[in-house]
Amino acid sequence: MTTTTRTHEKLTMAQALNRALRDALAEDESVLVFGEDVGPLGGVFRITDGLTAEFGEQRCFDTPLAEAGIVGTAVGMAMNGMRPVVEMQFDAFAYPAFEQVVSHAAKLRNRTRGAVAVPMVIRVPYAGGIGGVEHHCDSSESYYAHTPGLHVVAPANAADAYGLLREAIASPDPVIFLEPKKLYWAKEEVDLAAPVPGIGSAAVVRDGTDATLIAYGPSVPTALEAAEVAAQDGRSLQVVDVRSIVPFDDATVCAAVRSTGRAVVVAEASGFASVSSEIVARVTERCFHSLAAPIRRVTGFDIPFPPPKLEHFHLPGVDRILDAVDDLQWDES
Amino acid sequence: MTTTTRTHEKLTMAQALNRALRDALAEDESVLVFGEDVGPLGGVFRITDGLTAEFGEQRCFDTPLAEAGIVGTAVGMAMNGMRPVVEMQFDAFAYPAFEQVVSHAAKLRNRTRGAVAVPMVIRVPYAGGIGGVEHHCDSSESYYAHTPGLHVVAPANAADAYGLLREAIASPDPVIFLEPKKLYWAKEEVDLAAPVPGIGSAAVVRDGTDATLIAYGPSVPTALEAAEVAAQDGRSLQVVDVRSIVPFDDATVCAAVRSTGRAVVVAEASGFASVSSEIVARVTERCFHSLAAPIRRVTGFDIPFPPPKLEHFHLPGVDRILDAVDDLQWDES
Amino acid sequence: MTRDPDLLLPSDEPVMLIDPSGEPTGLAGFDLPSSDVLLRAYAAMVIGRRLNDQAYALVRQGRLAVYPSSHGQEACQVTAAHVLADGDWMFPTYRDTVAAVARGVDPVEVLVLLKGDWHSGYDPYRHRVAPQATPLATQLLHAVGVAQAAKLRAEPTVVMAMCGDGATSEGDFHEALNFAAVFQAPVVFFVQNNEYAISVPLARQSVAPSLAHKGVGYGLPGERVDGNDTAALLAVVGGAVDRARAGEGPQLVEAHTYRMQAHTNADDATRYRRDAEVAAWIERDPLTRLETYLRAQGVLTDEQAAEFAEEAERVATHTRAGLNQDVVPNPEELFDYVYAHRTPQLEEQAALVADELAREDA
Amino acid sequence: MTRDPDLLLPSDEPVMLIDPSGEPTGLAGFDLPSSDVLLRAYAAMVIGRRLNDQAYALVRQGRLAVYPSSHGQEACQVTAAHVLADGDWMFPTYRDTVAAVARGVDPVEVLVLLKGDWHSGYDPYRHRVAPQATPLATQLLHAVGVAQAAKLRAEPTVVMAMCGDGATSEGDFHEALNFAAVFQAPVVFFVQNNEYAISVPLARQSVAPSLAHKGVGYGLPGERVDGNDTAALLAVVGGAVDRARAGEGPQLVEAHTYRMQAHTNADDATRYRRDAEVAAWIERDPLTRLETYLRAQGVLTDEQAAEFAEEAERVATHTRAGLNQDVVPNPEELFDYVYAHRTPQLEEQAALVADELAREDA
Ligand SMILES: Cc1ncc(C[n+]2csc(CCOP(=O)(O)OP(=O)(O)O)c2C)c(N)n1
Ligand SMILES: Cc1ncc(C[n+]2csc(CCOP(=O)(O)OP(=O)(O)O)c2C)c(N)n1
Ligand SMILES: [Mg+2]
Ligand SMILES: [Mg+2]
Repeated sequence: MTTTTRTHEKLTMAQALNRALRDALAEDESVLVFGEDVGPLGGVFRITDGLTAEFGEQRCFDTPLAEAGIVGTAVGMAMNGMRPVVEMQFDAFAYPAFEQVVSHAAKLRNRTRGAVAVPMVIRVPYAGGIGGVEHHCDSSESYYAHTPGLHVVAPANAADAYGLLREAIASPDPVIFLEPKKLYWAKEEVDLAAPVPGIGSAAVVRDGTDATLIAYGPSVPTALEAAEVAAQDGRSLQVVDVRSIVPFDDATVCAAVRSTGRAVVVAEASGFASVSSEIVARVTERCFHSLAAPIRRVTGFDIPFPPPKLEHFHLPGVDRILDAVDDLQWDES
Repeated sequence: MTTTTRTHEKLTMAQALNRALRDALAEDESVLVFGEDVGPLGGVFRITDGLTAEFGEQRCFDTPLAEAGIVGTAVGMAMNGMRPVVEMQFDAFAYPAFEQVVSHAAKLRNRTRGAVAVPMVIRVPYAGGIGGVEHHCDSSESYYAHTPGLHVVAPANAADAYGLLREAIASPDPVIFLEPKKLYWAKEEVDLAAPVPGIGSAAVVRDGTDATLIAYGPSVPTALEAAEVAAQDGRSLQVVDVRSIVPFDDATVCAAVRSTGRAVVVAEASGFASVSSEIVARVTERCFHSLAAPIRRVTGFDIPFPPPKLEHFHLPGVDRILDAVDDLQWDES
Repeated sequence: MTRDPDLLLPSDEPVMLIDPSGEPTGLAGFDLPSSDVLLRAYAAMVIGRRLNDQAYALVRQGRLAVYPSSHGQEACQVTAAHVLADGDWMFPTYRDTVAAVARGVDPVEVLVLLKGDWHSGYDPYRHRVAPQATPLATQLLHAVGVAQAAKLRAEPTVVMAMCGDGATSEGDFHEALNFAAVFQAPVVFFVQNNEYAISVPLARQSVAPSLAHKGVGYGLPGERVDGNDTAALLAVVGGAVDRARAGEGPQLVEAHTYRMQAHTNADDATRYRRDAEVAAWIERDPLTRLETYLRAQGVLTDEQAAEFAEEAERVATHTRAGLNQDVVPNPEELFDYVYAHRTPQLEEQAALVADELAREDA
Repeated sequence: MTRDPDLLLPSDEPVMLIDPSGEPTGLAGFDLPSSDVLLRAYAAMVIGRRLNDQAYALVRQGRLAVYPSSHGQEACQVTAAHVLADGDWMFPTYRDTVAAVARGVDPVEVLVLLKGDWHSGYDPYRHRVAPQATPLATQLLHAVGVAQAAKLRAEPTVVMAMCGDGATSEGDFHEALNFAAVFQAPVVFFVQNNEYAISVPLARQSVAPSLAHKGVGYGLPGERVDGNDTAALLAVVGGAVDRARAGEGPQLVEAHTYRMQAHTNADDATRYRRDAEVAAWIERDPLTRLETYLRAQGVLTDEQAAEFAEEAERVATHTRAGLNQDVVPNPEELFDYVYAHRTPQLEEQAALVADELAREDA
């Protein structure tokens, strides 16, 4: 992951997202930001900090407390020339809007044979690792990824956060934008003028030859850490950041897996019927004869997200990833 | 699939379901049936036909038109000693209740460290094949299967429909009960006194030696038909009816796949991040070295459910299944 | 905007300007619409009735899968369209075919949904008519969004957001009314209370004094009107549109009407209501009422009535012809509208279908 | 059950029986609760206030992750508990710690949620207190279900369903009130309107004359009450409970109160409201008001006041001690409550964790 050094700044992911919103609001009159507490407060994570002050109440505003209402009115606004960017306060609080997301945002273009586009972004502070109480740490990407008509992206660093959010806002289609909460405050060099990673493109973020770790969002730093530890043990792990869950970048991911012949998928969400299942299934279908061992998954368990004191048992960690790598039938190969 | 001949009757799946509700209402005072139009009308598919007349308005009744309301009050009733069995009129009309299903029905037991059980059944007329207009033919099993805390079952014949519904109503946990709409009217011998298939058990419904078709719900008859056609071409296909999606019967399914070394998963739902992805992933993980070829999927495409005149292009059919079987690298083995 | 509950509560009885026998009631506070306006509405109602009955017949003939008829609700249907200006929007439900047609959409295009060729058959931007909504009450939020977007751009658009009595029980109804009220969005929520939600009578849906009494809880005026009295509908719903356009915010209007036929042809209404109930409503038929009034006023002549009937026949013929046309569906299209551009995955899947078709042809 | 709107609409002003200076208002139509009842409430409020402040301090000390305080809302909190009988149920939110404690739940068990040991720390059946709800308004439907189940079995249970002003905007609020009204379920919907939903003031949440005006739209009585006047609360909310128990159906009560502190310790209220606004509400403190009245009546003596303070200190000490106890969490439990019995998949996953732990120990 190299960043060029032209217009670089040191930003947290939260700041990068704020910057993306600000730049989009400044460049395009039709962009609107709304949701619960996104106005004067700037959102509970401060991602919309200062936007009402800078762009006025017409462009960034609080709504009544109702998620279906937020998504549903955003759909209507998108039908009528706007580009709404809405915030769901935490993952699980997006569920009341599920019908609006799945049956309308995702399907209106198809329903109208292409006549009605629904360009909108639904931002979801996402996943765990912050010691949040119940409902504040769900990983909901699989619900959305399974729903045709939605794009689903999850940045893992500040630069991608900026680029992908700009791209999501510019997209003619609805985008579920998953923001890994635990990465909000990590500071990094960001080149705001760098070419934006296209929605639909994965990135090889660490080279390696023995096995491939496939991760996205909050699991990417964990995977990188695991690769670092493995390197010390003399095992060379490649890390792929999926970045765009839908559309999925088969080419990059499969090329990576073919190059090593072994893979582990890492994700926080419960594994059953999930994005991680899909990655295992589709990569296996495509790379079967290049695989020395079945692809392993290191995911959250098939349990409700645990209480704060127990979340570290649930979340994929370095040790569990390395155990899975050890399990990739090295003797037989 | 053999049925013993003791107390058998010829019933459609719709009648078998009606019988299961009636028997449960008669045997257990705490069983309640409610939802939209389930009272005097007997439901739009007549599954609750005659129940209000037989058991009174206190036991089977219409509610206001609000799905979150139906599921949410059912959760409360289950907390307070009842066993509600509610109907969502069509798959996509369950989405407004998503939050209540996912954050409450599924999680209350866990939330209360086991103190509060939520025994309830959510019946969902399910999937396509009936020429229904938009929103009437979704396959939503992946959303529920991905959600810890729910059992998810889908019968493929009248006998299992009766047995599984009785079992679901008796279950101490919430059960999503998926009723394949297109099979409602298929008549079959049913032995009402036969042992009930346990939730969690798959069934080998056709023996075969060359490859295994893994299906559930509406896709089981299609898989059986494909096996029949293949037999005429001299290829022997085994068919497994998954029946219980959660919990999943790894033992039966994996034993079947190991016995043939090849498999195709068949499901109507869009394939991406779905139950079919999970089946491919978990069976591959467990049976990798028994597999002569990667497991194939024949699923609905990653598109919104099509309009009636186009649904046959979308739904897994015999030809597409046989194409996938042909693709299982027979030459190399 | 007012918060005075007295100004937000509906009148004690539904507003009626012409009674079921065709006599003006002389109710104070409302002007009778002009003869021109009423005559134009009547003509559209004659077409609407014919279209309802034609569509119903087309189901029996297997040309439509199903038809939720608005027979008996034509006064509401036509009013919803006629009170709007060109730049306004309409958000109809599956039952509001006649309303969409009265707004200018070709009935053949409207019926594409129920014919099964596609989920919606018309371009929503052409007549500013959203696709007919199937999931209940969900479209009301879209209507609020469309209205608010227009308001933010200072456009004079008003949005007619339609739903049935049953749909008022959904959470989305609540959220839509509240968002509209807080935003002061130019929306008219027009509830056709036809006494039933499929089999469920209004008494099982709500025990409120009336559905119009829901308005005050959001700080928007609720009014109720005789839904079979075209004059009262035009006055009340038209008034609500005017107020919304003038920047006075959203309003809720409940029209008391009746679903004369079963929910759809697939439904068996004898399971839940008695013929006598239906018969009583025949007395209140909206077409008869308006016709009697217009004839008494000397506004409607036999010649005109014959012209209207002919025009209705033309529409019915056109509809029949359109629906008898068998469209050969193109499966490639399944992949074209999911996103603005096909994803690589959709390209693969489309190729699979193309390959299957090529082999079938070969 | 009545459908007369006049009987369903709230009074013009919130009911107040004792004014902010501690004087009885003499408002007709309501009896002042007895001195005993008021004194008991006062004692619980003193405990509640102490507990609120103790919990707040425990966040600073890192023993609690976060605490949504009901400082300033203690009159509402205590009333919600004191008007209930043993067999009744309470459905509190995350902010209603003091209400749950006033009903008898051990504060240490209540605070388990915010300590992070588990999602809920008490057995809901013991005191008939549902787990504190986090997703807004969702618990109101559960409350209706519990009430309706009791009603079907002819049990005399009444359910206290609690939520905030912000939560009234959610669709589930609407569906719960409507289901309750149509079922005539014995539920009291008790809305603590504390003027804010995190940063969003009531004016952005609703433009209705009052939240109590929502009742009429469901056919249930709405009433509003000064939420810092314990006497009025006991009279109005208690009256609603009595009517529900007598089979007269559900009711909505809006209590006007104020969130004296930030939403939680994690919140910065200076971003959206001014100190002057907060200061004005100090004048209306519910404890001061009741204390002044009780002292003026000669009901509360200095000795009693000292006793109450001591009891509050005991509760605070007990809470501190409980929260200072470090519970060693057992990861095996993660797999035990997902279902009545572990699935084979959960057995595998639990085994994986057990194996990891065994290796760590080794
Ligand atoms: C969310 C949702 N739930 C259920 C349905 C199934 N359904 C279709 S029409 C209908 C009744 C609607 O009644 P009402 O709102 O009064 O409209 P009407 O049909 O009388 O015009 C129902 C339950 C649906 N379309 N959407
Ligand atoms: C469905 C849902 N959406 C969003 C949230 C996040 N949230 C927690 S508290 C809160 C404000 C609630 O305000 P109100 O109902 O007035 O209660 P109060 O906190 O003032 O007691 C919000 C938005 C949530 N808990 N649930
Ligand atoms: Mg109706
Ligand atoms: Mg509040």
